[in-house]
Amino acid sequence: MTERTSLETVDPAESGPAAEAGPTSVSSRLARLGGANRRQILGLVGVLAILVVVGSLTTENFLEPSNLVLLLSQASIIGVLSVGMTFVIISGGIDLSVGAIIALASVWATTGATQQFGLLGMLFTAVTVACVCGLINGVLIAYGGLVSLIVTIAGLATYRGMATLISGGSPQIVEVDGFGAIATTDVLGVPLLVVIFAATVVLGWLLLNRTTFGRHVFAVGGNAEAARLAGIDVRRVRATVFVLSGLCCAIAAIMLTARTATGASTHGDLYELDAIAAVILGGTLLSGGRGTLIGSILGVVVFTTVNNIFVLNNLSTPIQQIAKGVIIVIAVLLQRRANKEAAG
Amino acid sequence: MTERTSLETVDPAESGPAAEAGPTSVSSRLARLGGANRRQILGLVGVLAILVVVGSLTTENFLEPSNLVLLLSQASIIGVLSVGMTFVIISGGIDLSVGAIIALASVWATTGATQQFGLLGMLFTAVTVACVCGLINGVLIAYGGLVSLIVTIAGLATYRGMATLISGGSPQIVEVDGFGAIATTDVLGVPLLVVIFAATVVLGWLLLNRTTFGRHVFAVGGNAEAARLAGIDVRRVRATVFVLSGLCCAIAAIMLTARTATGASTHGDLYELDAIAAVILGGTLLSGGRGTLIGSILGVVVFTTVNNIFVLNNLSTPIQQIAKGVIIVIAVLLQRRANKEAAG
Amino acid sequence: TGSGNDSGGGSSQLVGRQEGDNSQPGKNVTIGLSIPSDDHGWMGAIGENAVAQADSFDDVTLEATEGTNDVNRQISQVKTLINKKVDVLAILPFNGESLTSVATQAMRAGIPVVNIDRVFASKLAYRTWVGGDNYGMGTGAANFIADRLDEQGKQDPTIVEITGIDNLQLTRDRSSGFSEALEARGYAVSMSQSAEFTPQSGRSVMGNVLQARDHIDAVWNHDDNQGVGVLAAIEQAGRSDEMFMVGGAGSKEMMQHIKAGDGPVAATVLYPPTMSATAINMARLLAQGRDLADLVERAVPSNVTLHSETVTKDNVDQHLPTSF
Amino acid sequence: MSDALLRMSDIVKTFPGVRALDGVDLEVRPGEVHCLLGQNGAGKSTLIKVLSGAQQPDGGTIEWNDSEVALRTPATAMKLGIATIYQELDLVDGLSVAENVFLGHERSTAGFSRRAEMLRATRELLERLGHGDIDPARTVGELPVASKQLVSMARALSHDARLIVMDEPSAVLAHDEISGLFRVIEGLTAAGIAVIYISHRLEEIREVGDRITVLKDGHTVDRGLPAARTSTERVVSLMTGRDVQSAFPERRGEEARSGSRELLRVERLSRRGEFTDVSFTVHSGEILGMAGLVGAGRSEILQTVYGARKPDSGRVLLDGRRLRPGSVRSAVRAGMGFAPEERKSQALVPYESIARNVSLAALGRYARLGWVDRGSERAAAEEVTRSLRLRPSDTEQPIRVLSGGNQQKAIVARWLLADCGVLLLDEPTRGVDVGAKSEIHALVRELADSGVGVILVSSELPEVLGLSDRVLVLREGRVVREAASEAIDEHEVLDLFIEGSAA
Ligand SMILES: Nc1ncnc2c1ncn2[C@@H]1O[C@H](COP(=O)(O)OP(=O)(O)OP(=O)(O)O)[C@@H](O)[C@H]1O
Ligand SMILES: Nc1ncnc2c1ncn2[C@@H]1O[C@H](COP(=O)(O)OP(=O)(O)OP(=O)(O)O)[C@@H](O)[C@H]1O
Ligand SMILES: O[C@@H]1[C@@H](O)[C@H](O)OC[C@H]1O
Ligand SMILES: [Mg+2]
Ligand SMILES: [Mg+2]
Repeated sequence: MTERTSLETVDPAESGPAAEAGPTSVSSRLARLGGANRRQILGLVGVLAILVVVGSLTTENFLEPSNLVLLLSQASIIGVLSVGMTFVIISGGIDLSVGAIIALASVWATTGATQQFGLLGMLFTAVTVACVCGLINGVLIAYGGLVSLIVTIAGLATYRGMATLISGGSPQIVEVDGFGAIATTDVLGVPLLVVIFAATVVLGWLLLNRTTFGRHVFAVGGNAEAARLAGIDVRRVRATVFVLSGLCCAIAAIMLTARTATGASTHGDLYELDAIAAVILGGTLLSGGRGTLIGSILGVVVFTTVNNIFVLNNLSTPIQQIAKGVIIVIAVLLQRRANKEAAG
Repeated sequence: MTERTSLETVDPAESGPAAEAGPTSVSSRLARLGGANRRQILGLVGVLAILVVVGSLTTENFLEPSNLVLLLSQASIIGVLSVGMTFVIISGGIDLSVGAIIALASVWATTGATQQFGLLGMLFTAVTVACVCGLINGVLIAYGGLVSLIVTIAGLATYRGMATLISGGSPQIVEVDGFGAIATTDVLGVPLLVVIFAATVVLGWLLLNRTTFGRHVFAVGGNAEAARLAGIDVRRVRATVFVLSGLCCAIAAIMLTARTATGASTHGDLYELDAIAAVILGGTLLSGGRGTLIGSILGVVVFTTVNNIFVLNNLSTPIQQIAKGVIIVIAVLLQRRANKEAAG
Repeated sequence: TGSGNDSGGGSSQLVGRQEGDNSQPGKNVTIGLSIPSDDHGWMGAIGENAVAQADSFDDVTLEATEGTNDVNRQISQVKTLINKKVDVLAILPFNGESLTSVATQAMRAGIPVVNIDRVFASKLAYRTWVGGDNYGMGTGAANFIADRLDEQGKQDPTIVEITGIDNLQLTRDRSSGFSEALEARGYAVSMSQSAEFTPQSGRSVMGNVLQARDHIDAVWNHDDNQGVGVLAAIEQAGRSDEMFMVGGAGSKEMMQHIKAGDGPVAATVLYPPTMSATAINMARLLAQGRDLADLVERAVPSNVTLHSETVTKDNVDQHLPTSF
Repeated sequence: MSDALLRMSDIVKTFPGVRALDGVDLEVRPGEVHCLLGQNGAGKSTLIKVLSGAQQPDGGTIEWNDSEVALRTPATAMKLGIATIYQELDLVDGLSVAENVFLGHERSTAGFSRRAEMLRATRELLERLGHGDIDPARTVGELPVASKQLVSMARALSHDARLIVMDEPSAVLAHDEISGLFRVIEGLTAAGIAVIYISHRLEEIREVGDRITVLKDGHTVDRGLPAARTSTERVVSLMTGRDVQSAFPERRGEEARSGSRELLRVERLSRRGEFTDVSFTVHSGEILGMAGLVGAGRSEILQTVYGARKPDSGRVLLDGRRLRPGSVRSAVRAGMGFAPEERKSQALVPYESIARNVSLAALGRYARLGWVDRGSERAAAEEVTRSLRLRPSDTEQPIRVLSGGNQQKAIVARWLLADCGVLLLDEPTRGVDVGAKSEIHALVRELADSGVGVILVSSELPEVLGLSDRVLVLREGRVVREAASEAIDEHEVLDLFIEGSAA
């Protein structure tokens, strides 16, 4: 079927409930749900392959192991965030506060007082602070019935403001030795950061795809009323995904703090946009109910690779920005085309 | 009805299609949509009233006409943006590129070459550049079938990159006298900026509520498949709202350029978040199909008033940020409560 | 110290060294450069001056990376440059503390680091530092303002400070220099609000400040980029005659206003973006194993703090050429 | 044969993995009511989507007034005079009734809507349909399904149509409204307008239809059959390829039931404006039917019993223990299940597969410590969908591509899996074909026989009376009669309804 019916031009991914509402409208394209996801992912793998070719043609260093390891280490922070963000978006919400939570967790974990408790104290603080922030978001959204976008924009302001207040504006240096090791240790030649990233992805994937909780996240995002009438505690699911997102922020904050050896109120600035962009590029619907974790991770890797190639090629900043925008559009167009051909 | 049934605890505004899809699930709360809109707006007016009381108690100058005029002038730029954003979000999309479009339009309109053509040349350039950016977004989304979030994130990078490239990073000073007058002229005691803002709102309101195009925007956002089956050219509607958003960026760019007497690649930075937050605070559903322009404008005024009160009180930036976050949450909680009481 | 690559000066004769030696081509070296986003006039000038300076040497190849305000990304860039085995690094970190560990790694790997402007947290992280005198900017501005106010004989004047990005160390240095020097002269800051180095933020913050204060005598604005907006706010409020304004950093725009004397801008305190060119010079010498011919202790010094001059109508012509 | 208004020949339409239409012929004459019959998934809706320009066929020709046409978009079809009422009511919830009626063909001057005129015209159309009571300015999202159906109808009438296609319009209507619908259809055909009518209720076909075309598995198996003279058995065997006996499954004897345990007790349940002082009990092994007109409040009662709404007063006891009012979780934990009436908004999770939709409420049974055993989950889902003859049988398909009737079966299947003690079924056979309907009937009876207590709400009186053991008749939110099903007949129930509307 090479002809394109007008049905297919109404993009289901585009406008949330609108397109959603018509179950028949996109069905021709999505013959099989699993298949559609697989194609989305294949499309991204294709884009990545093209990037790798471009990278290795235009620069000498691209395929060197040291560069690939660097690329993954850089991807790992946004990567971890995007795991939590995938849960949030599939459940039908959005979390704009992740960058700010990172800032607050990193600052709180690196105050003089905290550092006295050593490595464990710092880790514990980061996790507690970030999870509490996530919990506050989640409770306001799920039990207060507020819109997640507004709540997390408010969170963004509050948490970053608190980070600035606590740190007095200046970055706090990590003095605890063991902490810095997080960024420098290798496990069988792979940086610990990358190992943490991989572990987060695996755990997240299992949680999303193999547990009842994961199913409930999909159901709540796909049709909250149906989920409620099926006996699912919709509010608890909604609150939990934000706590999960907070937990991912904690991990990301620990990684970033270790990598920079500082806690700073500017840490994580605009990471929310990077994470959301990666998740959506990975094929998760902004309106909830559908998505894959693997897609999100590929999204992160694509974005990081683009950056890496730019740096290796020594492009000027504005040109890089322009090229990045154009590459994103080309990537989604390619992905869409792959999708359609496979379907036809 | 002060008691809250569990039906009502599933927030329809929260999770896109899910809750949306259930017409009965929300009907108990939204006895009449018109009424619900009115209550949403009343809630915001209440919040505004509280802010005014706080403002006049904590500072001397708050209620002075000159301050109110200032407040409106400050609101006017995000205000104009939020008009276009309201169309985009009601249609089921989102536009993250508005800030970048402002930057590009302001820079392009203030290059040495453009300024040689005088006031009209500059205005023409700003409008053309911004509308073309909007058109590119719109065509990729509507005809390319791409997700608006991704396309406009790509646009954000590209347009701001171009702005930096053209301006070389430094602000370009406006030398054309007539241009600066846009920011200083008063019309019957009201600043021209505020008049432009008001005119944009009135025209936008008419377009949204009194024309067939406006109805089609609601239909496309509410149920794209139904709109298509009713013979509406869904893609044209989708493309058009982004051009409208571009046009609003043009107006905002002209206002900002006049107000700062410069074109700069940093202009409009993060305005997209302000505009989106105002629109959502105003009661428009992020998932499309429902919303009011008046709500968006009130949202903008609430945000601007909060800022104004902070600065009048000489609060430090982090305290401002924290307070802003807390106030936003209180505002939506109040609004929700008003909504519920009126409904009961 | 200057930004030119001719290092003329009488003192070199003292030890009988040949003049201008360092301008002669030496061994080919690669300099890696990493700076924040050039979305700011001053930062843009930093990038341009570095590139121009590197271009002027036949023996220098410049590897400049994407400007970024994300420390994680900047760390990756520096690591990429280390991987590429550049001979020397010139780094203006988004914040010094966060880039300290990667700079230390570079030093350990034998790559000397020239730190520009925002200073690293550890001396182990750089071979030499080139930057401006932020505290000195504050005192310069304060002294100029105090002189004027003394002249005018103002009692209890309203002095406003519009700072730059709140959480930078340099902002705090500028502020403390300002308030301490003012205090020493018997004045005090009446109101301080922070903007974000952008014209837009300057416009909106100053708009509100003008509203909060019925009368303002003097304004010190930390950054000339945002100053464009601060100035627009004053002019559009029709209050140009009420106050005078001192800028910061030294943009062409502000210097032209000083020269023309057409508004409130009376002075600006320098923070020269040519420091990146100086840094390139140092980096080249370090990589080539050369030294500074016109110093008695010839080794490249570990710290170069540029003087923050106060540019007024009297000396503006002298500074206009190096403005940005 | 130039007496044909529409002739569709050899229409083919494939979806990935499914050949929905595989050479379908259909011929419609002006002024006739042409019935399109077929089992769930036979291709009826797909055919009319091709006819309305909503989907493009892969092959075949369409002739309109003897000239071949290409229906590229819905607008093209509308311009020719083909108006369609879709099975999945495609209305925009956020817009008003009038805005929906005129959506896409607004009356306007220079782009500005003439709103008063459209409100007036909508009121006239609704009056013509006998429903002047629906306010044209009201938002469609607040209307009950039946009223939405009428809005769709009004929209079809608002076009100057020569052919009106109705895809299961009666599925959501109650008795009196169906006769209203038939009066409208008669008016249309009298004016020379043709109607394509789709329904699974064969008695309606006989009442309103002129000719019949039967589809099976995407083929036309017979066409042009006279509606009045073709026997029901013949139609059914054409549709299903087998004989289906439409008798309801046998009840257990009165004595067997009387000994059984009381499971559910509802006491003086009230919700302002909806229902008052509703009390009843359900015993183990019993099917309790609820009869009532649309608006009688049956759905609301079920939802309140289930905890999806909070009562103003009264209580619900399950196994003697009081349920927390307004808590679905409390009801579910106590072993209650509920299949709601609006499948699309209240039951389907559209992007999820059939299997995952079916197992949603019972997921805990296939999980240990939150870890899902996907093998046993899928096996169970497959078994129950097979026993309901759900098509397609591949349960990994997303549920949104199923035909309407098959989606309904999947939702019933969800609660069959959940192993509940008390099952509330709201219109479980809406839109389900004759064959599957009797299968659902049999399953419900089997469940009851295994000890489950069932409450059945259905707008089809014969179903309520035939399947349940005991019947509650409701009128305007009150129980007006309770009786053993054997002790009451259709006439009596209808009289009870009418008494109410007369009062
Ligand atoms: N968009 C689609 N994508 C894939 N398969 C589809 C799509 N639409 C319909 N089908 C399949 O085509 C077949 C015919 O469906 P259709 O909706 O036409 O049946 P129907 O006769 O209207 O049934 P019902 O009486 O249940 O409404 C079904 O097997 C259905 O699953
Ligand atoms: N045409 C109408 N306009 C407005 N409200 C209506 C209308 N018809 C019914 N209602 C309201 O809807 C509620 C019940 O409708 P509903 O259709 O759910 O009743 P029901 O007895 O469950 O019938 P069914 O089982 O056919 O759905 C009542 O509270 C009634 O006030
Ligand atoms: O002087 C400035 C410089 O120190 C800082 O790094 O960037 C902004 C400028 O104002
Ligand atoms: Mg059908
Ligand atoms: Mg009902």
